[in-house]
Amino acid sequence: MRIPKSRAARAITAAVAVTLIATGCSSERDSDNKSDGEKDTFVFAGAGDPGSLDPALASDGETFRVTRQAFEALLEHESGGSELVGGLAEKWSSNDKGTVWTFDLRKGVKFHDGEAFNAAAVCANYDHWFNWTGTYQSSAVSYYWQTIMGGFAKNEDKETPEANYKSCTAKDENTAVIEVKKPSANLPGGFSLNALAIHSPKAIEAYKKQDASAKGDAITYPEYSQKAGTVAGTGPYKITKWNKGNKEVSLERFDDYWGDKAKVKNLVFRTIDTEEGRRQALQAGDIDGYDLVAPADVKTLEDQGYVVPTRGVFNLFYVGMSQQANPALKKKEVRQAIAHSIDRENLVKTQLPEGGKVADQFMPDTVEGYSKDVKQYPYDTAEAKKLLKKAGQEKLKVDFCYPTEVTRPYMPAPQDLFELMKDDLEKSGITVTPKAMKWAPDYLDATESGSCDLHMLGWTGDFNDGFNFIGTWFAGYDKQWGFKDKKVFDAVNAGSKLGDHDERVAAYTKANEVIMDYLPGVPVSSSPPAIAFAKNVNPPNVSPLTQEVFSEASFK
Amino acid sequence: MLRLVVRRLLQLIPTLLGLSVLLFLWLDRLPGGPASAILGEKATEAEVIRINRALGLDQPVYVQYWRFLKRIAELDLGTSTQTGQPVWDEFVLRFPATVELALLGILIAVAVGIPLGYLAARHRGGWLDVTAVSGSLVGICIPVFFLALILKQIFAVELGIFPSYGRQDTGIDATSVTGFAVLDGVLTGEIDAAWDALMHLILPSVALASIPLAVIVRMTRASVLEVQDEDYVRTAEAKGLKRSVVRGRHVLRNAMLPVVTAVGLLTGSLLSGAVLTESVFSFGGIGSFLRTAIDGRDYPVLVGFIMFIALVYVLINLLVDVAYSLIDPRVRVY
Amino acid sequence: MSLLTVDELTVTFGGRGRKESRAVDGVSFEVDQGQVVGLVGESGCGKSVTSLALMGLLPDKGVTVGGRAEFDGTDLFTMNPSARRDLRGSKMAMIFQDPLSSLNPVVPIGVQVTEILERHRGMKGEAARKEAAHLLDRVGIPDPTRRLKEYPHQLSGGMRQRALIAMAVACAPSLLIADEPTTALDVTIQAQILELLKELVDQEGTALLMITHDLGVVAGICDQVNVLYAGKAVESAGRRELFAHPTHPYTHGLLGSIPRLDAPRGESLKPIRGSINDRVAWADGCAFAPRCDRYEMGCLTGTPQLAEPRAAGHQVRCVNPVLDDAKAEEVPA
Amino acid sequence: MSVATKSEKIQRLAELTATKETGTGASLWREAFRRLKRSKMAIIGAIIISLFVVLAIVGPYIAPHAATAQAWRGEVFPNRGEFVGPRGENWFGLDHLGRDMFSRMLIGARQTLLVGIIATMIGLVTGFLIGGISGAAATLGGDAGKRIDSVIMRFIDMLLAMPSLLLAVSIAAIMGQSLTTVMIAVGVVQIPVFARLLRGSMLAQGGADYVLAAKSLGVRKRRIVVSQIIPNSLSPVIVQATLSLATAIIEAAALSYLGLGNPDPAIPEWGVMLTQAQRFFDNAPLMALYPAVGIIITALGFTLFGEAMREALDPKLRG
Repeated sequence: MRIPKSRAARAITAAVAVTLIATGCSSERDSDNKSDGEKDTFVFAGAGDPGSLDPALASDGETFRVTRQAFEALLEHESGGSELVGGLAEKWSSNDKGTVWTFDLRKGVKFHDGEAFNAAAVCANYDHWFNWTGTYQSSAVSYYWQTIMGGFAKNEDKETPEANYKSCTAKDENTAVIEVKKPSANLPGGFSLNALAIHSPKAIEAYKKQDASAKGDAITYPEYSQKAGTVAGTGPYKITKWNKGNKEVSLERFDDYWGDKAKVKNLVFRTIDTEEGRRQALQAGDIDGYDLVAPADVKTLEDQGYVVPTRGVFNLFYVGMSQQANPALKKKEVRQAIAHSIDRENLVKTQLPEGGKVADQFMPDTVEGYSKDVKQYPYDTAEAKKLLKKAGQEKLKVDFCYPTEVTRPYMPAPQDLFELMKDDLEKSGITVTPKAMKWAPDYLDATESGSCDLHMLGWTGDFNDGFNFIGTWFAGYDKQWGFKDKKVFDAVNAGSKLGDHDERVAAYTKANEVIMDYLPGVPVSSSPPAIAFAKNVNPPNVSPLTQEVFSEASFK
Repeated sequence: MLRLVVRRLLQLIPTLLGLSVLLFLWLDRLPGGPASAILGEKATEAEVIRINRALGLDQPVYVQYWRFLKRIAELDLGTSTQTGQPVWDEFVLRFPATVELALLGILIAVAVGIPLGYLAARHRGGWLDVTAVSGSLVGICIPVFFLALILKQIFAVELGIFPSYGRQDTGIDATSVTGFAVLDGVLTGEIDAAWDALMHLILPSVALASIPLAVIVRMTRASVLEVQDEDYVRTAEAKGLKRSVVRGRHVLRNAMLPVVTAVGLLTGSLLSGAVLTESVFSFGGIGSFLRTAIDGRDYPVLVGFIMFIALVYVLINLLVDVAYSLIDPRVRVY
Repeated sequence: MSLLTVDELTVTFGGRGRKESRAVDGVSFEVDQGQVVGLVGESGCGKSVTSLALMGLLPDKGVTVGGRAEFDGTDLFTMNPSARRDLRGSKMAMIFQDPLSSLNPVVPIGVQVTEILERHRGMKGEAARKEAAHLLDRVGIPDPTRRLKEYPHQLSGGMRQRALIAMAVACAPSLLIADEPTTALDVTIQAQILELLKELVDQEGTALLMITHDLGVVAGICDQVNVLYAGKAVESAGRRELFAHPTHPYTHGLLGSIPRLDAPRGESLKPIRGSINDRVAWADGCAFAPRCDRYEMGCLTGTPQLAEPRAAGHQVRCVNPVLDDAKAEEVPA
Repeated sequence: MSVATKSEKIQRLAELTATKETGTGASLWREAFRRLKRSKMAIIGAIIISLFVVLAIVGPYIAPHAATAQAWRGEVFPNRGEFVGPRGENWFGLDHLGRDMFSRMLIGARQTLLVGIIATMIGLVTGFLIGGISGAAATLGGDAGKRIDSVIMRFIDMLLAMPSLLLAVSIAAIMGQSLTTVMIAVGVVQIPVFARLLRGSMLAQGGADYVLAAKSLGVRKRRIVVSQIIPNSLSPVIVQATLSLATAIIEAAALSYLGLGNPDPAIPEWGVMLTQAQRFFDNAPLMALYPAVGIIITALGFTLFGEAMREALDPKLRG
């Protein structure tokens, strides 16, 4: 029973004219689905609608949050961690070069539609993706396939990357072998992506009948990805309904799940686009949990008795510099001065959610390849001034771009972070011109094309491989940074071609040291996006990769 | 009457065509494209180019417009770049939500505003008048989003009387017939669903109603004050008619004329308000969807939705004109 | 016994911080059954306010009505409001100046006529409609059944006034107050309307209180005439007496302002100087003094009282009345 | 009968008539001003407006601290929900970045007023031109003029059909974020309002007797429009301009809420402050209330004055 309600209802009876309706409703709502005891629906709020029920067509966290509950990949991350563990494959191995991957599949796994899981099913999926044509080849649709496996059997656009995928063979009922042409840092991590989760072969056949595109100049998602019913995976929940008008996806416990069955029968994901909206919904008792908690609310919610577990960190927030936009930044001293100017400690202490850390390289310390010996640039305004003077840039002027109306997992309140950094930079005598932009497309376009002197961005890792971080930025010339430095590029690429895990990690560690010596930008922090649950919830293990499995959640 | 309607409907065609040209010219001015909105910070330049090409956005604007006209001729509004779904489907999905919201908002504004304005005028200078007038002045001056936020904090979070967001509770398994949640509940006999949907509507529509309510109160008041002094009201009094007849037939009916026109014009501002309230209450209507469409450069949605809004706006005002001519014989067109 | 006795009627506007102004300042007159009494004066003299006060149509707030008005044996001003409402439209009715604005533009004529029948004569539906058509017919509106469905803007000016008259006489009132009923009409129509009124009064024995600024109207219809100036009666007499011997300089002036065909050529009109705004407060003297040719110092020593300097029943409020009959008017037939 | 001289008589009359009102020829505006002075609404409105204007002028000079000075940075922990409320040193407390709220409110007054005034000016001037052309064409341009008028009005109708806030959002999308953008976006939204108002008013005046008289006397059309019709059509436009100041301030706040506000922290504008502060509403409600109340009261001031002016100028509403 939620006490404030009835008390409030009584209190208001005297005053407000709407009470007649109001009290009637409040009692009804209380008795409805919120009474404890046999609470069998868990409602979790995200910040945006999912785009598709087929994770293979998605590239965003809101979609994966939903599909992850219903689909499983060959590999998974350990619950609450970033270590790779077996998923639908119990064991996996590769040849020395890292081009032939063998998976020993889990036995007795059933798809939601009753089909049996086996090696043929795995290959049906991989071949289906590889043979995509038409609109499916657009990177807006098949982003992750292209990132991990390159292009398709027949590329229709010359800009599409060359295929790295070679074949998938069902060696026997429970052994699948996937071959790629060249070793890649994205493997085996890529096998864990939900975008490459395994669907029922029957569903795959149904998918094939639907074209993604109806007309020539539009990307239309196929119907099966927009309506529950066709998609079928192996996860602990099956998707039963997507009510778009009400912004909710409903899932139901899959009773034939091979592992630990879901503890709560129904799972519902809803969309509440604002931070305050999600917080208020939790406080009003309308939802049982939500993601992307504003840092300011964490302590408050904790104090009010809500469950606010802290995630591990797996992202990186940085201040990027474009040497093309502002040639003054070509001088190392200037870049160093900027690094010394920013009081990163303060940002972490006052703005970022609990569990945040100051970053000293372009990789969080949870990723293999993190180096303990990188050059440090502590907050030191005097040093910054000195460096600027040395570079002859005492009157440095920079444009500093920042996005508005957006919260990213690594960057909860961009404008606040910006204003603090602006103040810091100005203390060192740097003149900062603020350039606020809408996140998409303005800001992303601007940072992408390197037209901001300084900007702030970040990255959330997809899996635990250093190249997924540093390779994203420093594997070659990128307009965002606008520099060419062979030493940096070589160091970063050194690891990616190595098949051996340990050698690769060593190469990444070295690369981090090279990068931080060159200092293309300032890594600022790694901080976990906060997640909150109602008071009566035993939350699932929270994951640094934000890959929570809600079958672990239950009510107290 | 019929001729008026037909003529006005015919006028719609050039208006909509003109609007679509304006829209295309405007969209052409918008910087960036949908690609980076789709891909986020993971986009690379090559991918952006590929997506723009796939969407035909590399073509000059007149080519795009020509394609648009051809599509329209086939009654195809295109596909949203945000959701990958046909614009028409998106519209059908979201339009009812906004209509419900706006209708209830206007209903509240009218149902409260007209009696309040009338009473204020009757008791001019009394406490009710002073309260109503000052209340309506303040009502206009509170930013809608702030009012919505405060309402939500008090009635949803602190008191828990109303739900804090969305259109329906998760526990409600409502059947969708028309897309209008309240109406659906009534149609299918799922009264609890209808009730639940209504509860979800109340806070956002109250917030939305604030400005129209204030306008209607003041307008009714001024209008009643004016009509009260009209000669024909004196005539009615001289006839010794019952007070209720004098007030109803002779005062209110005439006083309603300007109010009816105002209600028509208010629909435009209602949609603006809907952008804000829908966003505060995560209410899946066209207002908030359009806003994200602007941010995401979802050209087909922008063109399609705005044309529909214009259409609805014109139709509502036509309806108002018809209603007006029904109340006021002097403007009747025969 | 007279039907209506008005005794020292005063109407004061204002109060509550605003400057008070007295629109009617002690007016007394009587109307007998079947008699036609005129209240004459320029606009602003208080004649319309008098009629509204009698009907009880002055606003509730900001107006004080004093004195007594006895209608058919009951005091109008102490009556309870609902009884007075019953009286209005049935026993006493009123016709207004501007027929267009006095009719509700958005209600069909028929409804505006039937509503009074429903209210006072308990008629309903078809019967009421029939009676309404009959009434319209009686006031000379052709094709009455069609007119019932029409709206005021579809009727001509004269027709509208006829409709208003139809409403006023619907319940055969014993007193009809007509406030400038012809002012807004064309001259030809004016005569028709006057004729109609006269006819109704003659046939039904209804008393008529005719409020007008037009002495021509008075001459044509009234038995008894009261001339008002700045809220007070300045002269009161029978029609013949008044036109034969206008004694108050104001009445004299009014008559002198009317162009006459039989006046010698070259003789100019003698308009009254100034306007009703140029006045002295009655308490200080004669309000008309600033505009008066016969103004004397004596005019400014307190309120002049009504007297009968010429004939019994011919009351005049003047210190220096016109007593020579040099300019006596011919009595209209 | 007294034997007084003529001059005595006149003297006495003059004394007695002197007390009553004279001068019926007061102009509409003088008359309106007289009524304004009597209106409580107008007085309250005027007081609020003048206080606000004074604040806007002197605010930045008397503010104890700079708008951007994060002087108490270490004392505020937004990530822990720890804020600093009003205290001796900081009358209104600190904001989420350790800046003095009182100073920011003072400095923000000017920005808020500027946004309101400039936005309204943009709407007024443009709307005035469009409405003026349309009205002039319709009243005096004959058939061709009527056609021009109807084309312009269709265009205005289209603008009106588009929800104003979305129009503003899209303008902001085209122009990028800046204070100028906010002003233009809010101003553009007002254009159709002013255009329609002036046109309507001009049409009403166009049929007036004095215009017919001027026409029949052969006065040149341009002269009639400029020296007769427009001056006589102004009063509703001026009233609307006052009311629009309020709307502009509120709309600017709404734009901020949608993330399109002025981006420069050195220019604290109340709408932006409100938007930023409402994130912390649960922890530090005062932070949001100051700018919110500021906006509401200011808007109220303009609305009260505008409404009072409307009443004073409109003989029908008088009383």
